[in-house]
Amino acid sequence: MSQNDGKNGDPLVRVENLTKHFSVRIGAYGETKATVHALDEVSFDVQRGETLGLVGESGCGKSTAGLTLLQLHRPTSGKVFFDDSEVTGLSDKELRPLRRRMQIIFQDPYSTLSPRMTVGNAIGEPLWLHELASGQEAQERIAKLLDDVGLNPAFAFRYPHEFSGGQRQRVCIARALACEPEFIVCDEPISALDVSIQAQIINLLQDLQEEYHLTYLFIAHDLAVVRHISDRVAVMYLGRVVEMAPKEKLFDNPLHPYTNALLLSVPVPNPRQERQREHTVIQGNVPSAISPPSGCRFHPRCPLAFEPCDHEVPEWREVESGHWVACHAV
Amino acid sequence: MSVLLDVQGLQTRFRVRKGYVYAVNGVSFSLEEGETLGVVGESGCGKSVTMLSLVRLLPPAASIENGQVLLRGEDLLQLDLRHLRDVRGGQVGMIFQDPMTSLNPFINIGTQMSEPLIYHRGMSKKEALARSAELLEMVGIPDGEARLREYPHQFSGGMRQRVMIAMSMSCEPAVLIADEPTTALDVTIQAQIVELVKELRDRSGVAVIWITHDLSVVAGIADRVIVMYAGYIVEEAPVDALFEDPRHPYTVGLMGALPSLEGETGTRLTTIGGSPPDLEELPDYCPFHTRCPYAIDRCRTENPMLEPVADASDRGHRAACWVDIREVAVQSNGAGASS
Amino acid sequence: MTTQEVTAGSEVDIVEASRTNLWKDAVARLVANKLAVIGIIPIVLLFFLAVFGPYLTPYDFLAQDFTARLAAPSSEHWLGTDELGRDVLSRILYGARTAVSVGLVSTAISLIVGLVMGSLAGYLGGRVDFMVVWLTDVTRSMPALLLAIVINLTLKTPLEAWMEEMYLATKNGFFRQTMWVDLVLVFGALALIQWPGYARLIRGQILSIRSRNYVLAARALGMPTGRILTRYVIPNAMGPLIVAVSAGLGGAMVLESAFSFLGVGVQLPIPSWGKMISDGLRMYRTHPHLLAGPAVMMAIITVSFAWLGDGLNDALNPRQWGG
Amino acid sequence: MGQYILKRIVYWIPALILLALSVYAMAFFGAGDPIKLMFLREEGDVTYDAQRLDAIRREKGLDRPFLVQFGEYTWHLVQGDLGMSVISGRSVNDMVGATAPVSFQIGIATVILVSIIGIPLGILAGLNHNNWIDNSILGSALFISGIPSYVVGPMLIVFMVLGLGIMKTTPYGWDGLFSSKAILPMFVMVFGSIAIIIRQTRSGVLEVLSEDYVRTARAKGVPEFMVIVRHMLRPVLTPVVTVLGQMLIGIVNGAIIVEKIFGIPGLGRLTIDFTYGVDYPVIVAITLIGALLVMLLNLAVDITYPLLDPRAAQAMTGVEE
Repeated sequence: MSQNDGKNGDPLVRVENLTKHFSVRIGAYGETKATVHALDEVSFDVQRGETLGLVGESGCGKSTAGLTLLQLHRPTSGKVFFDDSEVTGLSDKELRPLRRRMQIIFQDPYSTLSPRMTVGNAIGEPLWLHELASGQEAQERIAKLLDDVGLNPAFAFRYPHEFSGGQRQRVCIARALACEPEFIVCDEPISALDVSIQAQIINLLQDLQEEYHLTYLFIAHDLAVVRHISDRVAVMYLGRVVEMAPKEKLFDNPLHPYTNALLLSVPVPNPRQERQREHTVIQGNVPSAISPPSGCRFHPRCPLAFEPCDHEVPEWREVESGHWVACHAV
Repeated sequence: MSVLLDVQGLQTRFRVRKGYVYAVNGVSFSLEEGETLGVVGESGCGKSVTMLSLVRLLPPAASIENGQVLLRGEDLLQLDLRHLRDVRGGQVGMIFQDPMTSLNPFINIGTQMSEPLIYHRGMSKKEALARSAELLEMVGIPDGEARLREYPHQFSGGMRQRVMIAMSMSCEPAVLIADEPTTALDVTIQAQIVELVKELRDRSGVAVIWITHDLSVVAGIADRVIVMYAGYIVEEAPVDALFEDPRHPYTVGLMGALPSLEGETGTRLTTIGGSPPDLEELPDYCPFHTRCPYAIDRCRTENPMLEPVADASDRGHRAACWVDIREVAVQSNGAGASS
Repeated sequence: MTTQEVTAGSEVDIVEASRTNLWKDAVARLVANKLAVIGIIPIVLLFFLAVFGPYLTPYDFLAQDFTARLAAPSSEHWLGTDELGRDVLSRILYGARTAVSVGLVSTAISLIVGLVMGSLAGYLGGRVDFMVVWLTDVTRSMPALLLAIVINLTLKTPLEAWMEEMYLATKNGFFRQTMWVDLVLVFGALALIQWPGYARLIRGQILSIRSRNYVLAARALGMPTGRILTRYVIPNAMGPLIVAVSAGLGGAMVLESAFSFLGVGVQLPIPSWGKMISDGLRMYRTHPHLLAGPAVMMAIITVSFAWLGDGLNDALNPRQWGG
Repeated sequence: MGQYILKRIVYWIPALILLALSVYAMAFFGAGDPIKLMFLREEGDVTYDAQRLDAIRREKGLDRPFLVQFGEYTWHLVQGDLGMSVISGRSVNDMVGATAPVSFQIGIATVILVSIIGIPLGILAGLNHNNWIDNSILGSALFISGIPSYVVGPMLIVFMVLGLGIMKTTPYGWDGLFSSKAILPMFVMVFGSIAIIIRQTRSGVLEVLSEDYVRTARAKGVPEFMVIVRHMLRPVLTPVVTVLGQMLIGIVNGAIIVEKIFGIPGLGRLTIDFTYGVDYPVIVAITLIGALLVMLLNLAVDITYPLLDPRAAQAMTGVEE
């Protein structure tokens, strides 16, 4: 794994001011038109070979970030570069060769596999699609991929409903790997799984990263998992990235008050420590993404909020090498 | 302290297409007055079914086959439905996992909150509403009176769980059963809810059964912890003893599988291979043996009972395992007997 | 890389016996449903009779026997004869042919139209979708029988006149058979009544399947729309479509007979059960056998379709899949 | 809300116009020449006289282009004038006015009966899921839904007259809704529509029974009767509203058949009586009334449904990209 601190390195993926708004209708008769600010002016990069963790609470736009990055949602504005070439604005057809190189693993392994397709066919689709292998060779590739993700190659002829959640997630990983991708967006790949299965999948992802030199954008809400698997971590709140740093810096020295609050909220699996810990929980709820607060979006819940916070959007700046933050109080 | 709730040999199974699934298999435990008991296990381990069995709130496919549930000496499993209703919501309050679906979307909060007060306390609708408004303020929802007229969808997830808590605590129950109350919530909201329940518990002295799949949450709130696997209690211990000196391989595995917010990060997580079983018959083997790195021959032929562990620091520390895992050199992870 | 450690035990939880595919599962569920199985028998019989029935009876459905008019059921005429001395059983068997052929043809037409319109709406969205939905709403707000009456009333005369003209011009015997006009009108009315149902079903299936994660995953793989349609949408939409087609087939037969009952369906000499029922009703006091035969037959077939449809719905209900 | 209603009306009005246009066009171009029919009604000389025909045609304005005539028809329609019957020469308004009340009575009585019988049966079946009560209710509903009314009606007559001998004469005609003659037709009508309501209610109950909030109500110690009445009834009945449109279409269809079988002088009977002629003003009028009814009901369902579900007020719909 690369030990890049994120600056002037070798970015595989670069996201510049990525914005995604959805228009919705609200009300019994859909009478009110509104805009959901799912993603606003988000910028980050993912270095070749690293894992960038993207954390935040539900509705903060982290999954939208992943899908928009991959052009599965078309961005409202902003740019995405993959391997130094811009992918935003490309047609579906132009994207096709790039899709092979960037893949995604979804949260819910139950809905990500067609119930009418055998596991082998599901994994074989990308081989056929990108003309990577055919015939006997394809069968061998499928067997190898199943073996890679820790499944018996004989399972290729079975249907998804015969598998447990963890096994389905392995199949999804195998399908993503079949493309021989360089970059994988892992969109909460373990959230739907039990604790003991989570650890299996985390280890598998790490092993595969090493073997195939993969680059991950790892989206999750579980801070401990993100800390375990990531090299660098970005924290999102209501459609904006508020802090990004190498994980040691972020977890040992969080600068943004939201990051700090998030860390304090996570329970620790140690009863003695829990009893001694201060329990200052942040109050209130995440506001709606339809009418996000002005200025810094965290200011209504922020213990440090002061004069400029409610009207001035804090600048996204690098306070020390590789440590980015958007806060007036820092 | 005296025993408030005593569960003996509880057994619950589900009828499925091909036969039965054994969800709870002879579970025995007790809860003392004012105590908080954490119940931990993965999905399908029987933890929720156990707690729903206590007040017989099971889905139609489930049936309680055996056991006793003594609440202050009275067996809830023998009680007729009318008296059981007095227990539900009166002596036993419950909160559930998903606050989005646990409140009726068609009825306003005031009506829903006043129900237990009307049925258990004999209050008039007006009195019940006034009390409900107070209760809302107590759980941190300001302007309670106005909000009583609102419907559940007008509340956020965390707020709805607060409403559930206020409602379940309204008749000052002796036991509060919390079935994964924070699983559907974000981590900052989870922290708020945990703090709220702790505060209410300390103020009212209610005994709490807190069901969760998250060991970390239990560490912060429970006095004693039960670990369940495949419908069995595999380990039971005071919270400190459990975390410092776990004796069942499954508990050990669960702890190893948790990534941590502190310490080294370069390490690999230890894992438990495979996935938990659905028992289609009562096993004459340890249900964990296929995933257990310590398994010996006996595990395949005899199902261990929950027994006090050897030289425990606490007398209440029990585990169901044939092996004293401290004496066995830890083999390579998970490559146990199953290969 | 050692994947062995993470997989230890993972093979244990797939029991060999669970090796099934979803279609086999559905068939097993269907066979387990007693009513559905009972329902299949008369339907299979009906199709059999539609093909071979006319060859099985000793009488031509048109053969008139004036010596045996309005005869009660006997060993010679099991279900008796009508006022022209025609064997009722033969006519019922031939009526099966009318019911089945009208059902099959009209279902095929409406299915094709519905598939095309529904796919266009579901896939193109926007204005096309709005127009198709609107059209289906308009059509569906017309009560079926009124629609059939209007069509029959207004189009029958000109079509017959056209046939007559064609006959005079070509001297082709085909154009003398005015029953084709009836058939075309009935097919047309049924197709018009039934296509919106299929269109809405297909549209709904496409919209719902398109939002599933497995389609998103396929798009992430760079799969072209056409292949997504054939590999993901169609196979997953088959279950509800089979249920709908079975219901539609039964519904078409019921409607065809209703048209005949009201006198806007297939006219004599082709026997239709609906027409036989309405004729039977006129003389039920003196000759109840004329009513009983076709009415009982109709009841058996329609109830069978209801049972089979219900069984299919249970067997193919997507809510029971997975998990 | 006003805006929404306007939108729905704008949605349905072109539908009505399209229907009127296509039915009128079919009649205009298809129904053959109505002049001869009119001519036959003219007094005196009945010999075929092209000049007189043209004169009548001109006089009636039937020589004008299609669209002009359609426009005029629509204009009259908007003013509430349905035109004149070609065959009888009577005003269609009178004919409809004489028959419509009978059909409406039957229709409304059917909806009421079906609801007060079907909904409790559906609830009963749902609450007794998979035991004999459920099986027999659902089984009967399935059976009933299978048999078409043109089979039920005649069989019922045979049964009453020949089988039981309760009735001396064939039930035929109409003495009002509350007369004994209405019993059999109403039975057939209810028979034809009740299965939909039973099944919808039953599946609603099954769905709601597995809802978490029903468990919550029980966990609070709410008596079972109140759980059903307060916590289950509304969520079960709300979606039933949506099958009303479907039911109404069934009722209109059923009424046509029932009115024919039992000789009831309603709109359906009017339709059938004029089927063999080319009396298109009558047919166009009845068709439009039938469609208008269904569309109005759909409009009403569209508008009221969101009012019944408190969640709808904040529902977010139509996420567009």
